[in-house]
Amino acid sequence: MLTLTHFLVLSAIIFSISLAGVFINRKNVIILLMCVELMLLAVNTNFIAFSYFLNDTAGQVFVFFILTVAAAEAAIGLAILVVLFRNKRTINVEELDTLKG
Amino acid sequence: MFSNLPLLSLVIWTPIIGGMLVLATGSKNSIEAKVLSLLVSLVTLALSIPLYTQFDSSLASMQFEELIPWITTFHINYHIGIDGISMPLIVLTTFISVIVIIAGWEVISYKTAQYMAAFLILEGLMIGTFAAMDAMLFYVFWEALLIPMFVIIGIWGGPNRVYATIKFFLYTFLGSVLMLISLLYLYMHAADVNGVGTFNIQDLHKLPLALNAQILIFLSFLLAFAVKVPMWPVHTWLPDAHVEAPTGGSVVLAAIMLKLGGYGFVRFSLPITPDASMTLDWLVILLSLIAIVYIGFVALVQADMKKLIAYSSISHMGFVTLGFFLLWKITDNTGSASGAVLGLEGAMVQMISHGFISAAMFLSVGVLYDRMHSRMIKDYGGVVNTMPAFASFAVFFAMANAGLPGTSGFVGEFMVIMAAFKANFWYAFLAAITLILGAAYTLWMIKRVVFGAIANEQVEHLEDMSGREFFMMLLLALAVLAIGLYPAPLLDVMHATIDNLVAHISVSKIP
Amino acid sequence: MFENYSDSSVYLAIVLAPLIGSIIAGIFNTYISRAVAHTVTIAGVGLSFILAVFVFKYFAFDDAQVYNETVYTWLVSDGIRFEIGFLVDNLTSMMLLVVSFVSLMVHLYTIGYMQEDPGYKRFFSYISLFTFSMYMLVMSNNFLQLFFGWEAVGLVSYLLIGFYYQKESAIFANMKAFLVNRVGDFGFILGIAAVLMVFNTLDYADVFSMANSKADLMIEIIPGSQWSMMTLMCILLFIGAMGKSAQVPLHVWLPDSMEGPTPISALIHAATMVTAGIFMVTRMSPLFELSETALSFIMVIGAITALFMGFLGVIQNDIKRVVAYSTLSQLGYMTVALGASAYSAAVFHLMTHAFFKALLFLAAGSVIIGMHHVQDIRQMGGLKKYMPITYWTSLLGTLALIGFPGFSGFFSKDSIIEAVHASHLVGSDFAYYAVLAGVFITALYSLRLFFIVFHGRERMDQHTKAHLKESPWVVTVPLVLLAIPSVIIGGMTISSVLYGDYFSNVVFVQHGHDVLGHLKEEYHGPMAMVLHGVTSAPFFLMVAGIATAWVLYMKRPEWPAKIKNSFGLIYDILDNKYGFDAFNEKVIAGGTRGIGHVLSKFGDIMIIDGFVVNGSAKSVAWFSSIIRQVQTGYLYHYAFAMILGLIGLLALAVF
Amino acid sequence: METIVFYVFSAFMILSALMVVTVHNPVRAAFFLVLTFFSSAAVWLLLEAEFLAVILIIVYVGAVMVLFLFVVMMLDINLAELKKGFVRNLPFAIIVALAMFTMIFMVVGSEQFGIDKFAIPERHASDYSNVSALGQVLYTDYVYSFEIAAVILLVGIVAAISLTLRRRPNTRHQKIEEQVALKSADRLRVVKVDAQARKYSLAKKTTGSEGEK
Repeated sequence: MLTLTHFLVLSAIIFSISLAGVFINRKNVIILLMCVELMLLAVNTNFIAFSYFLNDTAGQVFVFFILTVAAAEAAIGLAILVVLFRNKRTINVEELDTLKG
Repeated sequence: MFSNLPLLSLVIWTPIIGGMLVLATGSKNSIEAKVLSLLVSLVTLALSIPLYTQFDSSLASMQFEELIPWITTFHINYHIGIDGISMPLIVLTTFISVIVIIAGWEVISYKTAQYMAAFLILEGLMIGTFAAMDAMLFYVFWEALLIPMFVIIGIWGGPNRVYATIKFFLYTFLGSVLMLISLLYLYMHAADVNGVGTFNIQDLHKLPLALNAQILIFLSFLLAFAVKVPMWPVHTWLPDAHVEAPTGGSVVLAAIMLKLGGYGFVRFSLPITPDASMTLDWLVILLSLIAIVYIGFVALVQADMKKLIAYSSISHMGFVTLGFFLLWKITDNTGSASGAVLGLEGAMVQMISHGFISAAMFLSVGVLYDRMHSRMIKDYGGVVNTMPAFASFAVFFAMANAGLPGTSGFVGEFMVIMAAFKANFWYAFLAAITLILGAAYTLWMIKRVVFGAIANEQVEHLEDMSGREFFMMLLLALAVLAIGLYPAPLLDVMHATIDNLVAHISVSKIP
Repeated sequence: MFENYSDSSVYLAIVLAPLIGSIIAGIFNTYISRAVAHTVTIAGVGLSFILAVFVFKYFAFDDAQVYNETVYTWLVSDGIRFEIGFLVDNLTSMMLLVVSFVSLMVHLYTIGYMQEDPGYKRFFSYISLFTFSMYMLVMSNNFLQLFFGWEAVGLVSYLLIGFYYQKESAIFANMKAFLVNRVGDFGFILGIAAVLMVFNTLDYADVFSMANSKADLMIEIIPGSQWSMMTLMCILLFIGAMGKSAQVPLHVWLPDSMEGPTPISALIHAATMVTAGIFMVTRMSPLFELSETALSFIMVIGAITALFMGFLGVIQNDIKRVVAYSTLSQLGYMTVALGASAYSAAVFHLMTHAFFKALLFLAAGSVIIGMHHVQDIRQMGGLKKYMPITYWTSLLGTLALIGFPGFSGFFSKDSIIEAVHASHLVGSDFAYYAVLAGVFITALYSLRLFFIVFHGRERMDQHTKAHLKESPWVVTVPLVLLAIPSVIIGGMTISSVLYGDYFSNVVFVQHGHDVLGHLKEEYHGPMAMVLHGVTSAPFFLMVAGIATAWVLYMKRPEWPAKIKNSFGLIYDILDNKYGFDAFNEKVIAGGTRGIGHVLSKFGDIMIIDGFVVNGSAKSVAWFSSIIRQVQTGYLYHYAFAMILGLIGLLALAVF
Repeated sequence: METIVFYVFSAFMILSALMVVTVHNPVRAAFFLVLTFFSSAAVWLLLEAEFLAVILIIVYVGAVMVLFLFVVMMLDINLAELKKGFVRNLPFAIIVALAMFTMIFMVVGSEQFGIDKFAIPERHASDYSNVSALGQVLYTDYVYSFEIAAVILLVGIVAAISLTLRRRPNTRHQKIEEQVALKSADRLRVVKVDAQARKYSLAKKTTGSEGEK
């Protein structure tokens, strides 16, 4: 029988994988953005699981809003990436340390 | 005829307003500025004379009292008054200010108006501090007088003045911040003890306090006043400030501003926290003895004349703090409190006399500095050959600094040593060492600077003191001799107040 | 017109006359001529001398009652009255006479001696200021004024020693003199503080009256050991006397004070100032009698000074230094007498010594004038025929000094030796032998000086020999005037002063110590004493001293050189004055400067300024530089920081 | 039956997520991400969130992944450079992942969210439509947040465009704002011309012939 824990475990796995992803390729910004998308996906799965088990659509509404925010964020992230690339000719995070204190 | 006039306020505010006027004259016609400022200082001196003549030395309470509500929400009011302790100091301030104005006459050419104005305002603020009977008013004056001094050292000082003046300002300011906290605590404590909070110093004297509260308050006062006196560990700002200050600045700094610390002890630390003073008097005595002996040695090896005199004034002020805190040690040692009043009055006289002597010493260095623009002892030698009149004054004031009987330097030290002997043989032993050390470093400086063959051709071309300088030196010499030969009138003023103080502090205040 | 001695105008006049003279000569010296300066000062001192004579006559012969009034109240504090007042009794009147007479002689002498000196007026103002301070010291009726006079005398000697302020050695000597005196005053002021603590007043009369009642008071200075208060007080007061009367450890300043002009050596360092210490101890006799340890301490110090300073006198080559060391030795004698509680003997010797020592100094001065300021005796010799008056007067002085029977020195010194012999305090036998040996040494060095300077080969160069002539009358008259009392004063006054009741109301001697009382039984007048003296040990020692001096410096002038290099080591020790000066320079002066350097370099600059003040500023800068590293600029570092933070918080929440 | 479906799809989902993270080529990573989205949509369907599953596919896969690929293609990223350092911090990443997972698992473990706490609700009726349920809630309780979401998207669009828009200086292009701001007076000028009879007579006709040629 499918219990709530199954789903929560599933989203936990996805979340940890994306976290590992962030740690692994610290240099490729695109992969980082993807990992962020994955994290959001994991969170959405949680929401939906709860909304299903609690029989309350509020969870789904929230997922709806998360989607919008995720989309906007992805768009802006890529826009920044493009501008960054245009000015610095590289998106390799290793060289970009102008933020150094 | 002065009875109706608010005399004390006049004495405080005339120099301040006068200073503003002098500022108004602008820096172009310096003659007008100087004449006006001299006029203002003379008027203030004239106003302060009746403070002495009409002072009734039989009663210990406040005289010439004035009270105007100021910040009513916190019960802070413009409450001023003088008694046996503050009156001599105020007269000393007005007297020294006239001398300082004369001292800066030809020497200061850069922005004379602002220079003179700074001194007048400083004088007013100092008199305010001595006269303030309200703790918050006292604190306001206490912090305000730092500003003119900061300006004086900062603008007209020597090459390294910025470091010195910032150090001076921060040091004193750090010290007095803690004092503010304890004043506030006292206000709160007064509020919940007898219903309404108060800053009136008299009420704070009578306010019962638990011992550990007293100890904390005493320590905060100790830090605030130790920096000002200055006592041993926190004294390093003084030599720097003196070396960099202009002649007038270091005269005022040495003659009056050091006395604020001593005055603070007598007005705040002793009466408000007598039990804490009793438990911690060994600390203050230890620090003052260190100041006397340790600083004596340090003064011996200074190469800069002003630094040497600065260190010597720290050593003399060590006597003041020693004299204040002998009461309990004397009662332990001899069973009776007789001798404590001797110590306290000795300390007071030492403050007044040190005011004259250090002012004169700094003026003499100033006279040399104006001619040769060097404060280093090695640049001088055989000054007596070209400046005999100056040399005789220098030797006289050196003797006074070494505490020769017949000069005021001796009176204070003599009384404190007598009282110290009653407290403990070794206190007197260490204190008396100043006789040797004081004579050693002063005379060694005199030997290298004044006596001997003419050292270099600059000394050759030195011309003797001008009429103005001679007049200043004469004024101070007469003051030193007067107190040295006949100190009775100065002390009669203090008897009532000091006896009242001793009676008050020998009673415990723990509820 | 001076018959009513009760009012204070007489004593005020004595004191103020020299002061006024000094002020006029000093302050207005640019406006007045030389003649005015010296007439004013001599008038002042002369007036005080005449009054002193009257006062002496009034007290010595009409035995008036003691005068003890206060002039004005200096200060009242805490129930203690500090006053300025006069106490005049036999002791004071005698001292006044001695001081004023010697000072007058010196004033006259200076006219001749200081003619060509530019600081002429300044010198006169100083010596009359000195006379004023000496009067204040002698006539004071309380410890405070005594201390005032004490320090004022120290100040004037500082000014006078450093009179030739161009000379580096002079200004070093005067600072040294003042500082050593200050060391003595350090002890003295602690003594006064002790008096105030015990008696709660500084007035002699009250202190002496209460003295016996406080005899057994104890004080605990070093925790655990109880000291008798009286011993502590007396030793502290005696330290003051040691500083002023140049006893052994604090004697170093006297030989160097010869840097000053000769008249002041006569006035200050022979007759008056140095005797202040002896006068003070005599005045405090009621206190000193109460502690035997203090008395034996005084005796031992006096004996050491008498003997060892005499040794130094033998090897000196500067005429004034020889006389200076003889003063030191004679002061040792007086201190020994004090130690043996023979106070009147000490004061008697003080008086006689003042006359013949001033004479010897002034004679040395006239020799120096004659030799155009050459002070080295090795360049002198055979001055007998050139300066007859100086020769004869200095002969009389030397005979008085060595205690030739009949001369004043004999009476005072022999009575001291007898007194020490009779005393049985701890250390009195050591003192007796030291004092005896001292007689031989005194005879040796004074005769050595006399033979080398006045007899023997003329060793000075042609130029000085051509100009060699007797000093002007202004110099020789004081010599003669001083020679007379040096000879006769001893005989005349011994019976009244020493064994009479001259000092009865001044000096209080406890029965156990009354040494002079024993001597009184065998004393039957001065002539009997002379006859007895001739047969006693000191006489033979003196003759032996004369003989050795005669042999060494007249018959065999080459022997001293041989003795010198055979006893090389002893000579070196003597030469650098037992290492006192070296010790003082290196250890004390150098040590204090060293401590000063250490304290100022490490204490102030390094620790307080370095760490605390600037240190706190620097530490803020250092701390912020660390924090800066955290901002690496790499994106992923920030990401890691966020994630690690998240995990941390989560762990916190879960566990 | 459902469990089997669940396990299959979750396995797909986990594997593809792993591949997204580990693969070097961003394009291949993007495709794996698409696969993850599809499998997660399937899982969501299990949870009866059909509308959201569909939205997920449309929004994410349709828009976001396309965007990613578009960007990846446009920027010529030198892959060699990005591969370095992969192995070096792998262990560290694994530790972090495991730490995170264990902690969440501890929290989310069966005792809190097990079967006893959350019973499985019975299936919706067949005529239940997830979309209408969502609609009711969306436009009644959450209308403000809905509006805000719209605004967020608008901001996202404007920001993205303004960031990346580059206009070459010398090209001529319409300035819409100027065009809109025009007023008639700038373009149209009314000139007052007084009426005149045209002097046209036949007489001139003969001379005008040359004119007609």
